[in-house]
Amino acid sequence: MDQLFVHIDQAIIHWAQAVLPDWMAVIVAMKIPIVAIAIFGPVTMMYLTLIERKLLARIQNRFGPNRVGKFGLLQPLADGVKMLTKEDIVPEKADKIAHLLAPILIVIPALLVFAVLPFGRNMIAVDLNIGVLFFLAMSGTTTLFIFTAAWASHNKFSLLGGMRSVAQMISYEIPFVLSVVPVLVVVGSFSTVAIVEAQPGLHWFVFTPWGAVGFFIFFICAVAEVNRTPFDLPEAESELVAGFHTEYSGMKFALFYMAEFMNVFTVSALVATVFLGGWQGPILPSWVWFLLKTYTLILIMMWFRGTFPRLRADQLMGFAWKFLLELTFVNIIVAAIWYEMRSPLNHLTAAAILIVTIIVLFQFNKTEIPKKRIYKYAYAD
Amino acid sequence: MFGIGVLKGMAVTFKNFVESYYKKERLTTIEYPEKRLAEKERFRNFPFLIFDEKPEDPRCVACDICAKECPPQCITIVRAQDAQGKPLKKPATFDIDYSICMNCGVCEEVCPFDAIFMDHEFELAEYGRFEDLNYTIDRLLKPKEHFMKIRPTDATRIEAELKKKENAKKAAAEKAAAAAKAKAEAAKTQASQVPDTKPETKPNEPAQPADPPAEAK
Amino acid sequence: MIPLHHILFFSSTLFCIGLFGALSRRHVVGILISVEIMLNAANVNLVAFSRWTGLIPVNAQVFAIFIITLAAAAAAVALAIVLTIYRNRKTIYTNEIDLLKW
Amino acid sequence: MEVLTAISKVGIYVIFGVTLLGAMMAVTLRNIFHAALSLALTLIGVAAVFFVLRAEFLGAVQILLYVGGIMILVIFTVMLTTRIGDRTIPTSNHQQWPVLIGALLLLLYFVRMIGKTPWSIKSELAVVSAVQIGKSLVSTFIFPFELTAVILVAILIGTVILAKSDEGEEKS
Repeated sequence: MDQLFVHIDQAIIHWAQAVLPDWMAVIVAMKIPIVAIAIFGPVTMMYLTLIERKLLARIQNRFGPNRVGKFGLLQPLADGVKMLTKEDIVPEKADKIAHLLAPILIVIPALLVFAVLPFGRNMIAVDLNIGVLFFLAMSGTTTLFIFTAAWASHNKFSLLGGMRSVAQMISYEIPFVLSVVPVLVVVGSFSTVAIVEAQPGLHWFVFTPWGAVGFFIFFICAVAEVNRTPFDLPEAESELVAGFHTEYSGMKFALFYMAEFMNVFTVSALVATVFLGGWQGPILPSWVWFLLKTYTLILIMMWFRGTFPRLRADQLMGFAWKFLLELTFVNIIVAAIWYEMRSPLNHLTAAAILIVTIIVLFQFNKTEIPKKRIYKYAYAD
Repeated sequence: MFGIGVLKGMAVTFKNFVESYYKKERLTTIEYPEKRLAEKERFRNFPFLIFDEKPEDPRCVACDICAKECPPQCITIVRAQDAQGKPLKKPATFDIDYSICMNCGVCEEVCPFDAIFMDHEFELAEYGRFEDLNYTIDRLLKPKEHFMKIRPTDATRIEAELKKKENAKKAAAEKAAAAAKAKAEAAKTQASQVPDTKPETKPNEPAQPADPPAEAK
Repeated sequence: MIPLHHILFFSSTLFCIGLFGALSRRHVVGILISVEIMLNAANVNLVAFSRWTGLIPVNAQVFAIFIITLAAAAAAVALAIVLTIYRNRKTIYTNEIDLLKW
Repeated sequence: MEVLTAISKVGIYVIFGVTLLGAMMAVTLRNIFHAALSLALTLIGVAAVFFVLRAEFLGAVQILLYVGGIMILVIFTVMLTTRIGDRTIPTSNHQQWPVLIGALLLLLYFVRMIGKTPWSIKSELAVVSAVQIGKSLVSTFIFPFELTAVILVAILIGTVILAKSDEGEEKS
């Protein structure tokens, strides 16, 4: 059961070698993971939209889409068809080329990143030895393409949304990138497979002190990187209409939507791989563990969406620069100390240092409540 | 401690999420076409005409009061005439233009013969806007039982009044018949004493459609 | 694999394109873009040499990393200067910024 | 199997072509925003070349730093400095043709020089891993590493002061 998909893969390759000329067989062998990802990506995206709408509905004590198909299972198809048939309006003064290019450019990194995720034991499309760094680089490029989308639609709202989203993604990218460093320090290699192998059985990194803090920071920054609540300032419906994708309709808007949900999947998959031990788990087959962890993280993200109000712009920035960044720096140092101190009480020291830093940072960031002012001349008495 | 508010908020939504699965009163949405919400009794939508047994003779006597009273003037009635052209107490055509009617219920109040009432039917989508929504008499007529079913209290009250009026009429008719009989005997006794040349005319029955004895439900 | 000099041809053409851009562009940001291209050409050369001929291949790649970081720093300062020029003179076309002291 | 090597070789030259095309567009396009986008294309092309040369760490750093960082700066500046309805005057100034000839001559010289010099090509091609780079950064190159850190901090402060909108001074 564990190596189910690997056996399927081998079977197809054997069949290809038997039937096709050998160079064609090699191409087929290379193409299998590509086809798998090309199917898996959009399908997960479609059913994530459905799961999100169902979950949010249940949180708000109502049903969720259950008209189309048995339990609303065909709703994503209906949305897809609707998006296809919707008219594609391009603003008259918009920068035609950039307006068309932006959605395409946003989907490419979202799809490329699937190649680096270890779905199960030796079930990884490309075992890059810079796996995690490749992921971070790809998520870095989406910032630029979001801004091209905002600038190309020649509309004040989308430009404002674009500026806000770029500011947010840059300020959350630094803690996002640096909170993985402790794991790399301990594992010693970028490759995702090596990271997962370094967490055998139940020794996941999240149970170490620096791992827990790292997981907290990495997950928060992941939510911010994907522009989801409570950090969805760029698409704030209330004030910015729809942020950077205001002027998009029809299939282009669907591409933005698809990129967002694929990013949600890949980012929570990376968090699961780096901190929750990827496909490591006691009994269940490896890929079941991987999907289980990723989907719990996705559900937590959707749970966030059902609970939290939107953060103000300055709170958003303050949180990243004044709290997360310092915590990440300390976390890296603590991980190094923990790694060097072989003695068993390294957990204690690491935990102690981290708790002290968290308390100190909270003191610094405490919003100072002004003392009650006394207006000498206001009172008539 | 720090961030407890965040966890409390999450706990609330989690409770909401979990309870919506097993607590029935949390999910109040009625999935409309399959399950319906019973209308309130006094709910009034477009009017309809009542007939007692046969759709041919509705209670309506084409007195035209409702047509006059109707605020948006959407009722048009044409009185029926028999072969010789004598007007009958029956409408030949009775049109209500549902696209104009604002279901105010004035026609129901002003109708002296309790012939027109407000219905509970509201799924009346049509294809044509003009001719389809102009309801003629055959689409308006509905049996008495329908009225009893949708508005039991009003129906019973009105039935009771009708029955009382009927009894009163029947009693009046019997009294009149008895009086006529008594006068007849008196006349006969007089005639026997003094032959009277004037022929007795039996007081004729008031031209009243014979109302079937309405059995009280 | 492809021979070394093909990559050197590529990087030298890239360099020359950058040079042409830097010297012939009227828009200040255009000049900055061309300078970035020239720096990238140098990087490609370094990596090519580290792969084919370098005695200690690591050094060349570390040089390349230093180039990237300092190019980022240089771009930041240059764009800050461009902003101040634009704020004072309301123009970013090089032929209109020809007075040293005004 | 030689079909595959042929395809991969063609692939490399395609990457070269795309990057050069991007560079040419970045240098010649009239609309500065499109020029910035084609610079992004060139940078990604150069990162692809790094991947082809088995320098993955450098390719990833290039994408992370250049496309994720510098490109945003460039696009922000482009956005802040283009006025709506700006008169788009020809992109290149009067010295365009002599520079073109000069650049071509330089290119010719480069090509001749590359063709003639006997490169001492090593027998097996070196592959540098991220670990080696990391180690050498903090061992042999510790001084330039710290110096870059100092420079970056200085530039951080300098840029903020330069680009700070000086409403304050005008009012006082």
